[in-house]
Amino acid sequence: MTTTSKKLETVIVRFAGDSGDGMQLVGDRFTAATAHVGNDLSTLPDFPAEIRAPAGTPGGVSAFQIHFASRDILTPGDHPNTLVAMNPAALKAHLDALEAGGTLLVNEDAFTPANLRKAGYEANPLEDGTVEDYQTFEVPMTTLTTRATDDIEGLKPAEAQRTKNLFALGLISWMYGRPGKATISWLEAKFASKPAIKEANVAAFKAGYNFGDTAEIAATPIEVGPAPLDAGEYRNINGANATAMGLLAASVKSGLQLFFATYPITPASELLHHLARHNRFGVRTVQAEDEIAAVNMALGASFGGKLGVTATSGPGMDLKAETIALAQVLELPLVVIDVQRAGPSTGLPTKTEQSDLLMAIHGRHGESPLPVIAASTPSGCFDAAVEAARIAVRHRTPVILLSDTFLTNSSEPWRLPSMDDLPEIDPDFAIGPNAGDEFLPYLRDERGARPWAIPGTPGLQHRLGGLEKEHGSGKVSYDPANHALMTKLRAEKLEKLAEELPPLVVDADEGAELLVLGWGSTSGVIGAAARRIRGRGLPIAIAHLRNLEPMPLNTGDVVRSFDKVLIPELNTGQLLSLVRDKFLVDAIGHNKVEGLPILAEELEQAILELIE
Amino acid sequence: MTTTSKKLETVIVRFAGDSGDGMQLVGDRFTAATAHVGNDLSTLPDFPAEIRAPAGTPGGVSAFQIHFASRDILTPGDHPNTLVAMNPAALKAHLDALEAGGTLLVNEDAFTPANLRKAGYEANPLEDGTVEDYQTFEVPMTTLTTRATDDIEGLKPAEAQRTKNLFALGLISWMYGRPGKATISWLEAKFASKPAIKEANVAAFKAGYNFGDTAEIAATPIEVGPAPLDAGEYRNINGANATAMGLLAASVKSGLQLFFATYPITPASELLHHLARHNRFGVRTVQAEDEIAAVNMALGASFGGKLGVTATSGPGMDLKAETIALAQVLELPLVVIDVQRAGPSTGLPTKTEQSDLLMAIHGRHGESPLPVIAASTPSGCFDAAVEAARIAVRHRTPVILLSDTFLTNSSEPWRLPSMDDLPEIDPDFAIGPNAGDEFLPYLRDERGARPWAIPGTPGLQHRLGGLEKEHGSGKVSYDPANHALMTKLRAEKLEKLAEELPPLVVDADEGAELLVLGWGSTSGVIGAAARRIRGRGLPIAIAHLRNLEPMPLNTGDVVRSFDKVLIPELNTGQLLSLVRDKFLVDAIGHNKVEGLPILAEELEQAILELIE
Amino acid sequence: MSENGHDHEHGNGAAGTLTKADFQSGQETRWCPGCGDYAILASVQALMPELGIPPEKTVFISGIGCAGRFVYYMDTYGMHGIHGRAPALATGIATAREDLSVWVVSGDGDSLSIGGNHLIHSLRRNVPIKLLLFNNQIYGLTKGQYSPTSETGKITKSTPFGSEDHPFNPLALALGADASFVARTIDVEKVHLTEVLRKAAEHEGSAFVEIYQNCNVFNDGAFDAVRGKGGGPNQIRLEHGQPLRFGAENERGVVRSADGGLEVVEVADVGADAIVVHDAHIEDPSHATALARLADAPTGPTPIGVFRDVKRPVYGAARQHELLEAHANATLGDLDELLRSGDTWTV
Amino acid sequence: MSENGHDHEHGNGAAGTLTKADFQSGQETRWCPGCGDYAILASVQALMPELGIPPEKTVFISGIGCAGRFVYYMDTYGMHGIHGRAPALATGIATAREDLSVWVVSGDGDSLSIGGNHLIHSLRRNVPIKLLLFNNQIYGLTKGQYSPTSETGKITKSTPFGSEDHPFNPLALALGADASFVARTIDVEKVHLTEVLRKAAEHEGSAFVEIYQNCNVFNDGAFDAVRGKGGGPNQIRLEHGQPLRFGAENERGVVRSADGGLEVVEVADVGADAIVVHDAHIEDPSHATALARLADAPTGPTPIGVFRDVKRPVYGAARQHELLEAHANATLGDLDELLRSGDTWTV
Ligand SMILES: Cc1ncc(C[n+]2csc(CCOP(=O)(O)OP(=O)(O)O)c2C)c(N)n1
Ligand SMILES: Cc1ncc(C[n+]2csc(CCOP(=O)(O)OP(=O)(O)O)c2C)c(N)n1
Ligand code: SF4
Ligand code: SF4
Ligand SMILES: [Mg+2]
Ligand SMILES: [Mg+2]
Repeated sequence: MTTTSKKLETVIVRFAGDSGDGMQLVGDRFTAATAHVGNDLSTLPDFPAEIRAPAGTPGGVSAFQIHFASRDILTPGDHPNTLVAMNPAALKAHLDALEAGGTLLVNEDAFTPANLRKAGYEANPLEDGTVEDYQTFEVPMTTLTTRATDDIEGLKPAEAQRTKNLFALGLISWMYGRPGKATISWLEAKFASKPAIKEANVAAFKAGYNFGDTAEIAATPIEVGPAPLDAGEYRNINGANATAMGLLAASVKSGLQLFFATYPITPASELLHHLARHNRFGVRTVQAEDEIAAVNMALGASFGGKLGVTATSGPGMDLKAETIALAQVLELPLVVIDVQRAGPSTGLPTKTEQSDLLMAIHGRHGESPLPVIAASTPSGCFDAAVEAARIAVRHRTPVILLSDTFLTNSSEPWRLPSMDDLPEIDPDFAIGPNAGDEFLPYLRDERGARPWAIPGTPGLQHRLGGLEKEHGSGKVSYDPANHALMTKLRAEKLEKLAEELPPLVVDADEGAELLVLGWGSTSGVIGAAARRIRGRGLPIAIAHLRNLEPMPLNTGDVVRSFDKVLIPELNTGQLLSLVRDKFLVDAIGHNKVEGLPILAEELEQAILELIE
Repeated sequence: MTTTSKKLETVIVRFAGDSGDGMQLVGDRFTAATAHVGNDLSTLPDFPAEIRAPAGTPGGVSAFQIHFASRDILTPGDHPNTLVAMNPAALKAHLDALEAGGTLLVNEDAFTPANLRKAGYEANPLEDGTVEDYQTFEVPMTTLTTRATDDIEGLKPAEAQRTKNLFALGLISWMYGRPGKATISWLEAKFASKPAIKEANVAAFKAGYNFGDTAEIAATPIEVGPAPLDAGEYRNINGANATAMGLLAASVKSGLQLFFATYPITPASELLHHLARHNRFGVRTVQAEDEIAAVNMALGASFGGKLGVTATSGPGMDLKAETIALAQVLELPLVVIDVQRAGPSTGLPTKTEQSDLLMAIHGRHGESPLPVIAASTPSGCFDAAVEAARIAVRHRTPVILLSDTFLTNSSEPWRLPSMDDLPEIDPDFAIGPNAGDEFLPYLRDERGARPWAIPGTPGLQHRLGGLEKEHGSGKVSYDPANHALMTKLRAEKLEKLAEELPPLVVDADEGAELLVLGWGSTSGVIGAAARRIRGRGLPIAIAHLRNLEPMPLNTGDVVRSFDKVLIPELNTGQLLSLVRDKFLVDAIGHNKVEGLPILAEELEQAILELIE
Repeated sequence: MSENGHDHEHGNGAAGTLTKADFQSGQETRWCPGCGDYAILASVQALMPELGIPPEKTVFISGIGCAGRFVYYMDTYGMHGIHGRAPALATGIATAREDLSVWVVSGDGDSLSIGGNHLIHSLRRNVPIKLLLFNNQIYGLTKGQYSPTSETGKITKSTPFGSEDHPFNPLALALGADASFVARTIDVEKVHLTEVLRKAAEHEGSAFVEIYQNCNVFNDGAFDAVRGKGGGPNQIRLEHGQPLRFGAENERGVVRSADGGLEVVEVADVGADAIVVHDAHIEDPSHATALARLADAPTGPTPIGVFRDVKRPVYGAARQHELLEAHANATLGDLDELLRSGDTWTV
Repeated sequence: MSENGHDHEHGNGAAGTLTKADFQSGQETRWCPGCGDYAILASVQALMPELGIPPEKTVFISGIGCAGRFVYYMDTYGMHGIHGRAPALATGIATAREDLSVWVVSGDGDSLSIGGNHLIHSLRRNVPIKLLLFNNQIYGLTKGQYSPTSETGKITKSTPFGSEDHPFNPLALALGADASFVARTIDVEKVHLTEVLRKAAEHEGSAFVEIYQNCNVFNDGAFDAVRGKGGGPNQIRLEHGQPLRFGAENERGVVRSADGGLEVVEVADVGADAIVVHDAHIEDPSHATALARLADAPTGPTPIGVFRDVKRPVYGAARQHELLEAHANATLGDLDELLRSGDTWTV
């Protein structure tokens, strides 16, 4: 029995098991407990494209990684310190990621010859030396779980065994000193209507916890103290939920009912699932017949004076392109959210990538420029959504908001803003004539924006449409000079927006010659890599673009003021192209297209190669 | 009576009248006669978006311009030397274009108060000095036509009047010494089944001709001798027809049946209308329910071993994007033709623009690179179509072929190639195992292309699909490293194609410091402007890109070897962006988005500003 | 004062004081002379004031095509969208704004070719929009290709050897999609068209109205058997509660056939009592479908009028009511509360 | 030798020597344990050799969804396309290659939501493809949103307060689009399913088959009233030429109702002679439509079997024949000639 514990600043744990093993649930609960301890944290769920991929095979493994620390952290971490593998397939799929000498916890019971075969092992890795460089604990989790639950009335053996994930959670909770109370009350609430299942889950959890505590396992418990976060109220949030909250905030702030029309697609559907519940805020969600219908419905609602929003992932963006171009010519507010996933085509639908940037900017016929912004962190999705709505409403334009699979699924603590502090969004509807006693629907204001006159407003009847419109009057016009003028005026809306944007902020060390410039979800890893570089005493500069089109006015000056510019992206170099084109700077890409985030060590390495 | 005539090297004539006035027919016939004379020529039809736009209004005017010469010419010309205006609206819409002191021929009868009002004239322009700087001939065409046809039996007065376009044609034919015989036989064939109409048209034509000849008009007939064209057999052809012929040639050369599926859209529909007639070559045309269906049908046919082709214009390209990305991952041959029109959205559907270039390259989610090529001249559409099909078939990839409204409608003499001289296109179907006794559908050849095994081939059954595929085996693979590899291999197909491309040819004068680099339909005007610059004794270099993605390997060297690079485009700078991004060259754009081609004088001016 | 500077003295919408002029945008009409679209426009502009809905509460939505230009000529709110998507645009507007009267104008290509899916989905949902299908059995705006309602074998620019497609029966398709209101009328039959559109306007939910519209340039005379002079005897005019009799002397009628459909007979042969009495309100769409199938093409006796008019829940209406109320009452405080619900902690 | 290295001794396709194994790709099936898709796959793989079409002449096309994975498990030529577009892909293949047997496998979301337009157009054209709709009344692959066949009020991830949409009746929709072959069967009814698919295979032209498929993860039990143990008495089994009787003791039957539809009665109440005799070959689709309307949802007595099976011209077939011949005979010389037809001149 040991009561001493080891203090660590930062820890990475990964749970891996069959899709049916409940790894995501375990991860979620561990995250909740970790948040309660006051750690900073970041998570990364990772699951297969199938609903229930074949049991026992590496393709069917579902995993969840959490990085938590007593200081602030920026990514879900590179290599787990501890890996929980519920079966041979999980071991096969994830052992490579475990840090050298790391802790490995396996469910020994699952290492049967049949399971080994399904996982593709010829010999038992627990016996043939495969795991000998790790601190391995072989725990008969199935047996222990069965034993812990065998006197529960009305529980079937299969049900009993299914709670072994809670055993693992209990054990890991003990190992990292996470309190069990919250988990237990959550289980009690969740399974309130199924007493036997509830009891079994609680018993399995406790058994796992006690298994550690009673020193049946020779591991030292680890303590990770609270992180010195800014004072405030916190919750844990993932990108999908943060985006939903941001849209709600924009709706309440603007007084515009949120009209969210979409067609299900992984991973964007999560946003629909979140918003559909918020009828209390008057959110109108519509599951349309397809993506084209969805964006048209949202645009129709915008014409009707609502906050029209649609969301999708890659393939759905292709389909919405024609209507986005229509919205661009109608100059109506519209928010289009693209939760990027790994492509092209159907690709790897549950994996992450940042490869829709150039499509967002150029993916429509004709000259059809519009604002493109990108969220950078899970909780930052809130601000990005508010910002997208604000630009759309104030500048009367469709806005594309880029998110991605990683941001959507990953979670982190979020210091809750107060809604009062958010800037107002004034829809500023047209209510009367704007040119003597005439109403000119394409008369522009100082932002280049035209009036938003909604049906029901007497006397402002007008007709919009995709044929080129005459400046001012908005009548159909085939006049060559007018087309040139309107093309210019539409482009100028972006220039005027750029003038309103805050400058690109550079976090530069004295003497830094290399700028690492990012956008979107690489924000965390760029920060983490910079920290490592700085830890080595080397100077570096980093900057992150939220506005990709238009970019802040100082972007050119920033990139030109460094000897080297490195642009890490989960694509083959899309921001890279933009920077080269716009600023004629010979920037260098660090590109990864594996469906997974860049690791801090990978980026550190890339940086070192450039500055050494 | 005068029999002397004036010799000119080059002449530009524009016919303008109501949509119902038959200006396109007159233009076509004049072109045919001009071709027979042996002139080089170039034409530009220009018509409204409506079927029969409101009679008598400037919006309803239809026009046809022809440029012909006793030397080779490159564009339909900037300013007509002679304008035929059939009514006040036509005068209003086109007088500005007429060269200073040019010849103006009006149908005096049409200048009634009602017509003047519809055209927006407060006073009669024939009387208030508006036309006094031109050599104006006021001819009572309606009256003369009526008189010429009044003894034709069974002809209604309205029918008689409708032939006044032939009167105008006759007069202009006399004026420029075009023989009448071909026109008369054409009329006789065309109206063979309607004798009264036939007689009337012929009579009107002769009346116009004789009106000039009998010196009722004080104009000097003009002689434009034959151009010294290369020896060979010629025909006149527009871009739509040349594209159709190119696709037929690719079909016959490859032995692949042409499967052309499309959805009607202006101006791409012309291609369907042409191809639908060629059942003699086994062409299968399908009018699908929409653009998405069309591209899927073509792709399905490709899977079945046909030459799958689809064509559309801007809005339809948006809709096809998702399927093009699928084809890119399936690595099947597919030709997608985009006849660009002025956008964005519905825009100016009958006008020209080059604003789909960046969409062609980037307009799909994910990393989805594919070859993009562009036709440069009406007759050049033939070669471009053959080339697109050849690349698609040999490299197993979708190819986007960019054309535009101008190329589609414009015509020029074409020296007919012999089909025997065209290079073979070998579909090289897979007929057996390619890896021992296995068939690996994603095993690549030296071009990076995979085998094309078509249904019906025993033993080669395989499944394609949009989920990422394992290198070699083609099985579904979610492996991160494999996705990175496949992304790279798909991109490398373009690099390998680039190695096969002929180098970019530069036509440079000694000491030239400025390169004018173009793509697509600006080819003619760039040549014409260069000729003017050279005419001034100034040195210049020009080059034209047919392959936009990938570009010829020497492109970077070419653009870097000049002090200045000017890129004229009918957009806001799309090739410009590509050149800046790829080669970090601070090129300069000359951009026009008015739905009309760039004029030689405009480009000449832009060049002079840069080299003076 | 609307965009065109046209003066709306009656723009405040008090019903009864509205006139046809209040619905005319004054923008120059750009259809070919003689096009059937003119007649429809005139009838619609005349009907609107009678409905008592002011122009500012009326929205016309269209896709692309000759028919689609309709919206520019109505001095209401309007949107000329993209090809085929008008029902989706209209669904957005009608769902978001239940206080508006939303109309869709569309051609046979727009609605049935590229837009077929949005059409059937809006009908099954019973979205409160009025869908007017200007069926001229041809693509007008793109200059004369065949459409999904063109007869098999049709020779057009895109089918010089005749089309191979079997055409849709638009009403049968709409009924297959559970449309709650289905009707047919004819461009130049002003009284009939007005009556049908009035009923469509009164119907709660989607109303689908096929209008035979002559395209005199690319498909002249397609409806001659039932349209204009001489067409009358072939019109089987549907009146709820009336026997299905027609012909110059009402000498012909419709009876149920042995195999479950309907067929045309001489009344003299079967007796007046055997003639089916039309009932537009039957829940089961079988009767309306059989009527639609009586004439797959308008080349002989062809029913016009209201085939089906039944009540079923209107999409969105009830919920949007609640949501609007919730939205009006939602405060920033509620949002603060929502953010703070569930697991939170304080540092 | 196919991609998976599976040995096809009988790959040369001589009918009769084919076995089920010839149609199994050997790729690991990735549906949830217990999913109805397994039963359909097994039945299809067993039926294929009986049809006598060799695997290399067979093509399976799918869109995206759980159902869409079907193609990977068939050792035929196959394409897993994009969401909703399988009928269009299949139209391309079937039109280009009339020598192939082309099958489409699709879910209710894939076929009826995003893909509705391609579905109805392929049916009206009568493209020679067999369309299998795996209707589980839910979106499986995207993890449980409601679909266009889900019942109104359905609570799902996307509709926590119940869906507002009225569902499609897929067969009525197909009939509205003039489908020449329309049938329904059930995943686990191996004999019935096989028989229906065999008839679909034999039908010339489009065959549309709705298969009730249980999604035991997101919509378990949706078809319990007609499926599996105890479902039998609710199955109205359609047999051409047989009276429409059903029930545990055949005690119930179907008669024509006064308003033109069909209704369920106790045979004892009306007498056996009053029961409608099923005729799948009636040209007029009214009878089949009334049958489809008999049960808008499978919650009570529900017809299964072939509703309609009529002959009408098959899209593309005749013309493609001519074209292929023309193509085979076309020479470069013909093309030279074409280019030189019309106005040419020599310099
Ligand atoms: C995406 C897209 N595809 C094609 C077109 C071209 N287009 C415009 S209208 C039209 C069809 C016109 O026919 P219909 O809908 O019957 O209307 P009509 O002109 O006969 O009134 C087509 C194909 C387009 N504008 N957009
Ligand atoms: C363009 C596009 N939109 C959305 C999706 C996401 N998606 C994949 S399958 C599917 C629907 C699945 O339901 P269904 O067709 O009924 O098939 P099932 O999984 O139930 O067999 C959706 C919405 C996609 N892949 N592509
Ligand atoms: S083309 Fe036909 S439908 Fe279009 S405006 Fe002319 S007559 Fe009317
Ligand atoms: S989610 Fe449903 S339909 Fe999909 S595989 Fe699982 S059980 Fe089958
Ligand atoms: Mg039409
Ligand atoms: Mg489904």
